Amino acid sequence: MPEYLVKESSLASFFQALTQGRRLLAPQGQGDNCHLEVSTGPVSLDYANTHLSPKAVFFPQTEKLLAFHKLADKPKPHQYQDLGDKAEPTVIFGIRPCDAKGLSISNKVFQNDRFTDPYWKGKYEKTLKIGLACLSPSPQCFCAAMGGSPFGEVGLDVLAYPKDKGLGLRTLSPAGEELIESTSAEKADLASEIQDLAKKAIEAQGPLDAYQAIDASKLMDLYQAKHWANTAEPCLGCGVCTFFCPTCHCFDLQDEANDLGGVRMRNWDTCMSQLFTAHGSGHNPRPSKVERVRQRFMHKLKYIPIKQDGVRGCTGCGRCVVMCPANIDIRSVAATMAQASA
Amino acid sequence: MASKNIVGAVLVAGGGVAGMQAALDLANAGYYVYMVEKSLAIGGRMAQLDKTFPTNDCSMCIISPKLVEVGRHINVELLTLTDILSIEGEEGDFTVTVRKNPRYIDMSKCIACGECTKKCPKKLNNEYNESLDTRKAIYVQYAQAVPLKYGIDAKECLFITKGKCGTCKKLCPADAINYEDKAEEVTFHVGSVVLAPGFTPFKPTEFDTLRYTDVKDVITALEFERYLGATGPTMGHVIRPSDHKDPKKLAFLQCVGSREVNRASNGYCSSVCCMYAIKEALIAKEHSGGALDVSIFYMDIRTFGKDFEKYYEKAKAAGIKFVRSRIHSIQPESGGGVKLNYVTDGGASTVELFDVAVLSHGLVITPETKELAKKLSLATDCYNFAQTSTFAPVALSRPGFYACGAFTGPKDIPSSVMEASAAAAAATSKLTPARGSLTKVVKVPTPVDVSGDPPRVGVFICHCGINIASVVDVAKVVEFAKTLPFVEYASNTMFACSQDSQEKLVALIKEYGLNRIVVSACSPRTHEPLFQETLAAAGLNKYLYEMANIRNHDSWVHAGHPEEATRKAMDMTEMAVAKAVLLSPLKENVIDVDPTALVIGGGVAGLNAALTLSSQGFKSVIVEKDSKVGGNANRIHSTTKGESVADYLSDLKTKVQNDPNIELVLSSQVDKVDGYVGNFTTTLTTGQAVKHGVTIIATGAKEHKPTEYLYGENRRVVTQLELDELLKADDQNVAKAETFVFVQCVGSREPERLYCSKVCCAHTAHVAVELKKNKPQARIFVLYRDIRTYAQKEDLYKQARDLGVIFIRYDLDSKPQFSEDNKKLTVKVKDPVSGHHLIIQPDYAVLAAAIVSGRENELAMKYKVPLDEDGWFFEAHQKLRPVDFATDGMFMAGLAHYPKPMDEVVAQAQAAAARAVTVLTQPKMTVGGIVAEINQARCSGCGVCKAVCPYSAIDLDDKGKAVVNEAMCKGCGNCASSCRSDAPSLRGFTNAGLFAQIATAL
Amino acid sequence: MSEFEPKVVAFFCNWCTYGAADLAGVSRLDYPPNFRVVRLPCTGRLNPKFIMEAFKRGADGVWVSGCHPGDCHYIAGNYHARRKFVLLHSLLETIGVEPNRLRFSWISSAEANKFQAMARDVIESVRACGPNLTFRKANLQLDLAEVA
Amino acid sequence: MGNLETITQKIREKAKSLLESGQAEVVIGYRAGTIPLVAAPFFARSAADCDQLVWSSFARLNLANYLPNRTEKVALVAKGCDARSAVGQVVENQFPKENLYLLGVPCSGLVDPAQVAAKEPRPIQRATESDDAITISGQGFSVDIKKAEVLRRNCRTCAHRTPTVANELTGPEAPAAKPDDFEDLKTLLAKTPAERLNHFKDLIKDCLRCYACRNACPLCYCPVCFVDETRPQWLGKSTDPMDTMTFHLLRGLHCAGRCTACGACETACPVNIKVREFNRVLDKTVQENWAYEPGLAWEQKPPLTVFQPNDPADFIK
Repeated sequence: MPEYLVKESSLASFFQALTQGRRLLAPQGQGDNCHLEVSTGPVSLDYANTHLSPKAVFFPQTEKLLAFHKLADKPKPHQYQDLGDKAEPTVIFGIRPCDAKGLSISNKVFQNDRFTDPYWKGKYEKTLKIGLACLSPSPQCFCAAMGGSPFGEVGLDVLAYPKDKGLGLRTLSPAGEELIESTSAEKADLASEIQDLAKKAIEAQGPLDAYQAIDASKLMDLYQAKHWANTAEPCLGCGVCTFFCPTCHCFDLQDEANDLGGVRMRNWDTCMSQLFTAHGSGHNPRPSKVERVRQRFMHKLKYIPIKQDGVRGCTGCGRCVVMCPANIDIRSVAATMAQASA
Repeated sequence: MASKNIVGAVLVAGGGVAGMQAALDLANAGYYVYMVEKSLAIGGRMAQLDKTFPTNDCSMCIISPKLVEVGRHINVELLTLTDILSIEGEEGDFTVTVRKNPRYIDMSKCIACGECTKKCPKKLNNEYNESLDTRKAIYVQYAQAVPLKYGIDAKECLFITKGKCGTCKKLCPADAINYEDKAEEVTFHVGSVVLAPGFTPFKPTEFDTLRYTDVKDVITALEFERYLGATGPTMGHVIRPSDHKDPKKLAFLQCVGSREVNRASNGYCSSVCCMYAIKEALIAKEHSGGALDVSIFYMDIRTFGKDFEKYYEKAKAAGIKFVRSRIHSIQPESGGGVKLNYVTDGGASTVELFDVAVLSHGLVITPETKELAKKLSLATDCYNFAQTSTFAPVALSRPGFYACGAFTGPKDIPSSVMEASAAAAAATSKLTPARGSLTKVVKVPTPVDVSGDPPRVGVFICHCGINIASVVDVAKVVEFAKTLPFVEYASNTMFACSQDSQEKLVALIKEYGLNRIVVSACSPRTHEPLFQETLAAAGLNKYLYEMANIRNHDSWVHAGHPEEATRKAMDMTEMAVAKAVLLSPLKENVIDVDPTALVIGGGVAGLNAALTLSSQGFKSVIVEKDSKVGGNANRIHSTTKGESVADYLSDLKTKVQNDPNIELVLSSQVDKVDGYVGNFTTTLTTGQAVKHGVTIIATGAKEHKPTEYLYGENRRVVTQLELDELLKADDQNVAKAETFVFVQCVGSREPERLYCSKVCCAHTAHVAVELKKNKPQARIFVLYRDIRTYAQKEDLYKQARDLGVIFIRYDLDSKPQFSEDNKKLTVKVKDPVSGHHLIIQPDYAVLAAAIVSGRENELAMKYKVPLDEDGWFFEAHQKLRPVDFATDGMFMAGLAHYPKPMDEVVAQAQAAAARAVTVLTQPKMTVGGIVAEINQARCSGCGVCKAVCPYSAIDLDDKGKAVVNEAMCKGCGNCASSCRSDAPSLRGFTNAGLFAQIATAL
Repeated sequence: MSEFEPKVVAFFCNWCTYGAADLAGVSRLDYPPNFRVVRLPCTGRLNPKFIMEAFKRGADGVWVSGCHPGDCHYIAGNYHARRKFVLLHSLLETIGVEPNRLRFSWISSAEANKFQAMARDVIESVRACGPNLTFRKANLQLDLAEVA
Repeated sequence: MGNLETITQKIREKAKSLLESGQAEVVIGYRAGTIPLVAAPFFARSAADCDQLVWSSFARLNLANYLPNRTEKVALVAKGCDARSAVGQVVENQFPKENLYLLGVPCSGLVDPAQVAAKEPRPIQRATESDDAITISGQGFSVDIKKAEVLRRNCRTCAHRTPTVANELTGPEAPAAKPDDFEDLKTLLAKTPAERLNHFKDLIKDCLRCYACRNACPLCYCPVCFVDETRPQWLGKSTDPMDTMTFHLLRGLHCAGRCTACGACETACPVNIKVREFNRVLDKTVQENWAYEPGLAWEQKPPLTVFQPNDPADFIK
């Protein structure tokens, strides 16, 4: 796909063009306070990553699915109304490649040959995703080690990177191509620059061999390893890791009703909670945090790769590393797993 | 006896608090009770009180559960408006003839709606409010009366007297009025008789100098009590009667009609007036926001009971003035109020104006009671109080007759209640073979198991005649109820509580397979038990019932807003249905009761408790830490009535030793305690394990070792008990002694021991009298702070003074000074009358040393019962449960509870036994119902539930998780609301049920 | 009716305030019909979350009433309850729930007049607060028109 | 050697000797974090483990949180608030006193990363500390910040920095801070109810209902938290603001009279909510009404397990 250039002087018209017929979401704010928000114009490129991953755009923490009423005097009592598919055309600018990859992993959960989630699908397919490559990684970043790249292209329609106070762009899909063509961006040959920048950015991240070892290990060896009790010991079971993870996608269905009717909604759930697996009988197959912590790391590093042709469920965004109150660092855990199964 | 017929029933005459307690204890111990009450309703004087001292409990609040219990007890037959005509026969089988006077109301029909009274044209003095307001000729005695049935005052009713009017009959929606009602004579048999006729307040009409009859602003204390009462004539607002303005200054005049031989012939002290005056003063002051100026004019402040002295101090701290002066006369002031002349402590003559003078009138026996005593040939004293002995304080002179309450002397509520239980025990000591022979048992079918079935709710909306239906659109509520989830059946009914409605309810339950019942009618407080019985009769678990109070809480109070009232009735019904749907059948489990008592302490209290239990046929084990029984009584010479304690004690010991029902374990103490009511196992330090169903703590108290007045330094200084021991031993030095100084309150009523030891004044007066009698020339001085010879013991005080004993008052800040010079003891005390110092050189100085508790912390912890700050065991309720602990199956008697003279010790011991019998008499106990349970999966073992449980019903098990002992739980739900993770839930009031009610309320 | 009619949830203990309400009925003491009573054995049974639930469901006010301190049928239930109320009261007041929306009283079973006065006062002061729009859960927004 | 190193040294030595003597089977302390400004909980069971133990101004979690349900003999590296929480847990039967060794650390207050970030927004690659200051560095910068300027707010008003109950202290007592005067709450109370409600609604608007505050709290050891109740499930699970508010209010109530102001809740919050605002309202109430501070002695009775007949409650009519 071709590359384009947006000069500093045309940034405003570039973003203006993006908002034509759709809403633009872009990162606003700094540090911990950086969020995807509706935007109209030139956006700051000076951020490490958004506080929450962009999954919330497609999979909100609380999402109403359907409503019903129980008023006998209304026509068609007790019928329900689908509340899905209210998505509006959207373009997101500034998704980091790790998060874009995360979205593509979740996308395979919500849309596959067995099942399509209409709530996800509607939003996902009406959204164009413009990534922003990372020139200098943060201390918690390790996307390359997870098979990605600061210039990764998976899950994106367009990849952008800061260039001379303007933007360098590479379109990655026909929709992306069409979008960029509708802007003032000019075609340019940036392939080698992108290659150089990507190489530098990858080198800035420490190498981590543990993942290959995990890939190579047998599932049951990893599962039955002795270290899990120690690994889980500091865990508070809060589930912050899952809330911030760009690939965690578990949810809980809830009905809320009053005397007029009710709604069914889904809310983010977390495998770190004991309630997540509690059965109605009282039995819980993951009774303690040891099983739950194992589940999370095994899911990210073994189960998803098995299901998604070797693609790891962790994209190396590093949010859990920063957010975990007990500093349970997935990189250290991976090292322990690799060591234990070796 | 064996050959004779023994009747398993007892007559209780008088429906006041004492009579009620006696009736309940008797009925719960397996005897059928005929309760005869001459008025329309039970409740007696206590029902008239606003608050009770020293806790300021709301009197009605604490008495009304008792009223309801008596009213509903299957083995208490309530005979109201009834007079006793004759009692023939002897103990074991008396024939009682009574006259039931007409009520003119069919009690089975009256629903107490009050329609009749609204239009009754007669306005009459309302006796309940001491005639300060009016009632009608058809009336209830008071709003919470039991039985809650109207009655017609035949002397005043226009229809009955003149054949005119008849309005009430026209208005009564239940057709309950019967002008043709006639008196009838009824005869029945009982084994014994308990008399609890109570007292009447002294009417100060004959005291012309106090101007009660002609000056409006002179009122009696009971009148003042009614002014304070929320249900009183001014709804709790204190007024100056002459102009209904807020009074600013109030005077209480103590001892009106008490301690008064000149004008009233009432030489005794009425025992309660000091306390009720302080109470009324405090409450009135509180009502006024503290602005009210209150003075209490007194001779001696007699705050001798448990926590009374603290109450007195609290009153002083609150600014109530106490003036030691007996007011002779009251003068009215023009423009309202009164003028009092009095002499202060310093001797100055003073005039002071007050808005209201309250006469603290004494307690007297009514002429009717006097007549009854005469008719029954019962010995009475010169004040018409029934005569008893110290060692049999509730037995009257004629076998088979027992008494409790003010009949044997003026006394407060807890003493009356104690005596009531004691009388229940004494009155049945000879009836044991007939126990259970006449009592009825409710037989109900085994409930159908509906657990797991989908709810099928039946809803019944009551018209209550026109009481509900005239305001609420009942048909609309019924139609609405039919739309509610799980409602299978809904209908209206004219009177849900009527017999035919109840029968219909049973039929409908079966016909529609209903498994939850909702009745929208009146208050569950009065009617829930009735409907629950009906459910049980229909084979439904009685807890599958919920009530909506659409009468008291709706139609009666929103008469002007029928639409809103109907909406509210619908909401209330919906709330009840929502809760009912979530109700579960509650199991009541049966536990075995070990019919044995453990009595801890072998003093007079413990021995009496065990003997009383034995007379009732129950075994007990007495554990005594000493090597001999008798306790403090071993040291006492004679009682204030002059009876020899040594003789009594040796008789008592013999009885105990020969009693096959009593096992005595000496030189032993409690080591370890397990179990709960019905099933205790106590291991003694001897290693013996005792299985018992109840525990009576009678660990006594000790005489304080004085640390002042040269005690222990000079041999002439002895304590009261030491003097008794010398007297017992006929000590020659004492016999030779010429001069005695008695010092009262040694260690009592001091800041570190802020209570009165209760027995010392009377004992001192008694000993002084004895010494004087033996040696009239002896010089005896009693140095005192307030003389507290309460009740008839006042006679001893008078007798001592008549014999020349000199009483000199001292204050805490000018205590007598003791000095020693050449082995000569010198006592210096200031005479407050003359202001001079008196120097006495006594042969003996006798210190009335305080009675101090044993501070049985360990024992208390083992049985999980509380001690108060002075170390006395803390009863379940200071007024109404004076021998019970809050923890079931635990009782107390004697000095362990509080200092008291021997007659009260014996009474309390008998009372403890009576209370114990109510447990022991049931071979099995039913527990459960509305009690808490713990979901242990949710329990963290933090112990908050255990800490907040008022009944010690929660413990942590060996896994550290909470468990509820159903036998001890009373269903308050404190645990359920205190637990952070909702491990406990209160059956019948579950979170789910309450959340459902909240949701449907909105 | 155009005027705002407050909805108040009342929690009464069985032994005192529920009894006072009964007595108010017997005495025909009228008061506004705006509250609905949840009967509890004791104020000690009142879990603070019941009060939260009432507000959450849109109650304009909550009224809690039980026995006077010292009068508890269960010895100490209201003493323990009182401590919980102190906490809840201060918390809700501080976070901005109008003090008049959450009322507490001790009313003995004999105080029908106090009950009436309090009932009137509670309703009138909640009325003065206006509808509870801020301390409640938003309506479910069922889009009922769409459904129908 | 600075005070911090001395304490670290002392902790390591003591930890080793406790493990060796069998007085403790595990020493719960802190290790250096894998990212800057963090010290992580660490469980030392061998002498080698002990060398990883550190003391730092980043030790923000409350280690008493790890006591409940533990059957081993524990030596707990405890700053003032941790020690108080541990005492509270013993009082509440969550851990047997005989299994607990409190290795008390006189604490001089901990550093709040949010305040550091406010002073230095650039990505921080490394942080080191001396007794008084921290040094943070990143791409092309290195900055010293005085600790006193970036202490957590609860640390600034900590009256019990030195454990009041401990088997042993690692050093001399740390000077106590001036206790919380709740001035801000008093100011807040002067505002209208609507303003106050908005203030608190705004405070929690970002709440994700992740309950990290709860999970980091040593008081929150309930087997089932009220938010997870299902029979009935009365609290909605969505991000509805009132449900969220209810969570925070009840969490506050449940901690009332038990909270030692350790701040672990705020440390754990991933969206930087000052959740202690709710606790502080109740801290103030508890102190004013019942003059109670938790965790100062083994014999203390939490204020909701006891009462006084004359407890103040003027608002009850």
